[in-house]
Amino acid sequence: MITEDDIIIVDDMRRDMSLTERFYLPQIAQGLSVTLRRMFTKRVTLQYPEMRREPKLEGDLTDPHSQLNASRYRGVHRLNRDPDGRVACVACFMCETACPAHCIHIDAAESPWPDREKYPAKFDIDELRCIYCGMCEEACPVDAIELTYEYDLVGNTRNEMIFDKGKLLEVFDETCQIKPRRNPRITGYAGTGSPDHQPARPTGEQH
Amino acid sequence: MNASLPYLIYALFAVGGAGIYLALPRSGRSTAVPGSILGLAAVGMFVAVVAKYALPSEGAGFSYLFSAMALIGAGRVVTHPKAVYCVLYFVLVIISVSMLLVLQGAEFLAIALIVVYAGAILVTYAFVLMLSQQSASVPGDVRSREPFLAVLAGFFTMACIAGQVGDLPLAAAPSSEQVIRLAQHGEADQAVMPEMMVDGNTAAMGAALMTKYVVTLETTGVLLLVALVGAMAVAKKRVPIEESPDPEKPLGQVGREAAPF
Amino acid sequence: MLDLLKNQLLFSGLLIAVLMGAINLGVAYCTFYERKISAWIQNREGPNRVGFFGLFWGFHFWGYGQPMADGLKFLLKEEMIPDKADKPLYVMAPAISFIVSTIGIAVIPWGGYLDIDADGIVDVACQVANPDIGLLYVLGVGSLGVYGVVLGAWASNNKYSLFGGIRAAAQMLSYEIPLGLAILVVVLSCGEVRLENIVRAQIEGGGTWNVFVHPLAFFLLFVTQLAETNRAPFDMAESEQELVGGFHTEYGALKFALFFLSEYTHMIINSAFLCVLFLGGWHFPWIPGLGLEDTAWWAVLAKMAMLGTKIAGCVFVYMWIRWTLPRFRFDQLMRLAWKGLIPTGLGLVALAVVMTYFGIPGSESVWPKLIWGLGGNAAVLFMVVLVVGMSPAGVTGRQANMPPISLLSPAKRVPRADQGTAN
Amino acid sequence: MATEGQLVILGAALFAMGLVGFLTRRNLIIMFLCTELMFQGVLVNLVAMGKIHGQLDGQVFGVFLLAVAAVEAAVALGLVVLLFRRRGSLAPDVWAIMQG
Repeated sequence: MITEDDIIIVDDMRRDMSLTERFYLPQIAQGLSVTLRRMFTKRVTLQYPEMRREPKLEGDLTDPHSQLNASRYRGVHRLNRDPDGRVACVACFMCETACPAHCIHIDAAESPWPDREKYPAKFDIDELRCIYCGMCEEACPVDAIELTYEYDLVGNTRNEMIFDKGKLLEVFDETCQIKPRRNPRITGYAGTGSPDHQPARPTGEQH
Repeated sequence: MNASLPYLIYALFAVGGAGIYLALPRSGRSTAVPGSILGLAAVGMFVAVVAKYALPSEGAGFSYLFSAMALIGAGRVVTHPKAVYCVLYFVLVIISVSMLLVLQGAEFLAIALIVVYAGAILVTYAFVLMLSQQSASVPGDVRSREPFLAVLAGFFTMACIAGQVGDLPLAAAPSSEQVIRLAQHGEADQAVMPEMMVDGNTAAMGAALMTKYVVTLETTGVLLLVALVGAMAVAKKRVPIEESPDPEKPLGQVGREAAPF
Repeated sequence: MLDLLKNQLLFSGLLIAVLMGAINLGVAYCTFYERKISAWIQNREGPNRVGFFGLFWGFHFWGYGQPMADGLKFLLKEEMIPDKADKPLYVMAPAISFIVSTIGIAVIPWGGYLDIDADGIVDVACQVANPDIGLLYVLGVGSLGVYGVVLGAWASNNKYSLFGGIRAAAQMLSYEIPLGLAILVVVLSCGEVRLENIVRAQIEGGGTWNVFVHPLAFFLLFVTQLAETNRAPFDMAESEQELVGGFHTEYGALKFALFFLSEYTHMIINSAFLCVLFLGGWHFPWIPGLGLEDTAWWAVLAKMAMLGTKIAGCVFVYMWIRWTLPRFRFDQLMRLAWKGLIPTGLGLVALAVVMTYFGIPGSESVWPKLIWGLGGNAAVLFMVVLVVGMSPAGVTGRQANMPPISLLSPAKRVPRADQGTAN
Repeated sequence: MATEGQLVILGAALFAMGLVGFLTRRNLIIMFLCTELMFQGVLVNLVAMGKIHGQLDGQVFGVFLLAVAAVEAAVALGLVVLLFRRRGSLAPDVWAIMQG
């Protein structure tokens, strides 16, 4: 039901124009002066490859001129490490299942570490196929896969754009200072979450 | 001058007429190619004949070139099956004739010809043609009416007029005082100083139009005004204008007939 | 060598070669500055990346290589001809457009007379040709400009292109009349049709350029030239929003580039005419070396530079206007021409006739010209204001056919029960 | 430079071709175009005759001829538009009924 208050009264377009308005020239001069003034104001362009906006996670995130708001940005993936430097992933296939673009490929193997059963022997993400929806991040039970703020993702070949486990871990190494791992404690099964938990020393391969 | 020259010219008219006849659009198998060849041959031979008998003079080559262009253009105006091309070939005729006028020292008329004909009249023709005839050619365009009789009549007229040329110098050297305006800057001494820039054809035309022919000029102006009013009255779209538009009707459809244009 | 150059024909040939190069280069950088100015007006940077062939690595030359890159791109693209297009005309149209827009340079006086060997005797005129018809040549060339657009539009066999072409034809025909009237004012007040002599008349009259005596005619000529070049706000022929590019919708690669170049060439040539007719050509007061009597080669170069500066200023205004004003509606465009510009132009011609009758243009002093000219222009403007003020406020076209919005206006607000249907 | 006789023959040729076109073509616009072609012939003749007599009058009449041609074009095209709107065709045959 439409009430009286919902009606917006539109000004009648056929109101009489004043004499100066009918000449249009004063209005044109006004417009020209506006554009002329604009020509001498500060440019908003950022010369991208040379100048970059640094990602920023706190403070005033709404100011468009200051820095890139990285708090909710979804860029390149990274594969997190647990506090012992091992890969945090437990190869549960949740992300691969959740991925709508089918860009994640995991080969699971038996974990060399005692606190979990499996670990990813191979973890590939096709960054060209990915749609950066963040579903993998949501699906991961141990917060091992996360999307970073990195937005300038380029490469010369298609193969170069398929990120394997090593590369994804490198992304973590580069970005963990600015965007720390969301919940570093929930890796594996044994003893996770307890502050006095002593992780087993890694054996075998480091990743 | 050769005594057989008039007969030679009449013979060339006949060849040209045959060319036009063959080149006219017709319903059956097109004979445009032999027609065009005949017509071109006629024009070429005519120019050759005139050039042979004429004494060598300045600018003669240009004059033959533009005459030939005008004739070829006119032939294509008459014979081309696509109407838009007819208009374009007419532009070619206009430009050629205008160049001929420049060679005759009638610069004002030459440029007026281009402004009025090529710039206004033919654009209007093209405008109406494009509006009314979307496809390149319509059935009526590709079948000419009574081509033989028409060509006979046309070229008989042409021969009659040419026969009246009589004692006019068909082929002679130009009078020496005729200054070729196109080549005005060809001679260094003519462009040297401002005092060399005498009032030319334009000033003379202006003086003649504004003194001797001022009444005619005014009459022409009135004629143009009448034509303006007449064209408006003839072609005005008769749209019933509703005084108070009905708000129930949808936007943009009020009081509009489906216009053919 | 110097003796050879004293031949006007050879000098004209040289001048043509130089001018064609200069104008083509100018056109290339016009396209660049068009983008730059649009960017500046919109608080952006504009193209600033392309340097010269990778020379001076790491330094971009502020993007000055951009026109070359654009040209190369146009050159290397695939030439396509639509299947149902009228092929000869389709190919010819851009060429016609370009040729017609270029040949106007022939009559522009670029720098007065030149005394090559400095013996005090003038050798050649710094002008390709100084024909008897002068200004009329400008009119003739301008009137041919419509063919490229109309033919390209028709030959493309595309409805939108055809609309663009038809609009262009009607628009150019209409705006040729005020153009002629504005030029007539100059002819009457200078008593000359040769462009060189028009410049001379402006200088000899105490440096009163025609723009000071006839400012309204200057304005009129500028507006009509905007329309003749199909520049915004008169770019009905290529209105991108409705006609997806108008007459050059179906064009690509070099043929499109020719259309594009011809538009900018037209702009430059038209600006040159504007400067010659109203802004004193190569003349500028208070700067030594720009007078009539200076004929040394350095003075001629200075005169050319001055004319070039004026042209650049005019072209800047063209671009500035394009990125400021929205496009006219077609009926507004026609109304402006037939009800606004042409009556004003007629009034100005009448003013010029009266001034000529009283011998004002030939007077030695500056003041009668200025007083008569400015007073007369004020009178014409006043009359225009009066007429516009008395005529009913025009509501035209679509607005006139719209139902009044009284459904929602307070006076006729429908009863509450019916409001469901009202919306 | 062409002599007067050459110009007169050129004018005659243009006039004749215009006549042929006017008689044969079946498109109203082309027919009017052919009358313009005949105007061109007359124009060339006028200038040639003016030159023969050493006067400007031929050229002055040429200017008036241009004005008349413009008038003819305006009214004729107005009529063509009107006729086309009635019948939807540019062919003169569809108006044969007006022969009476």
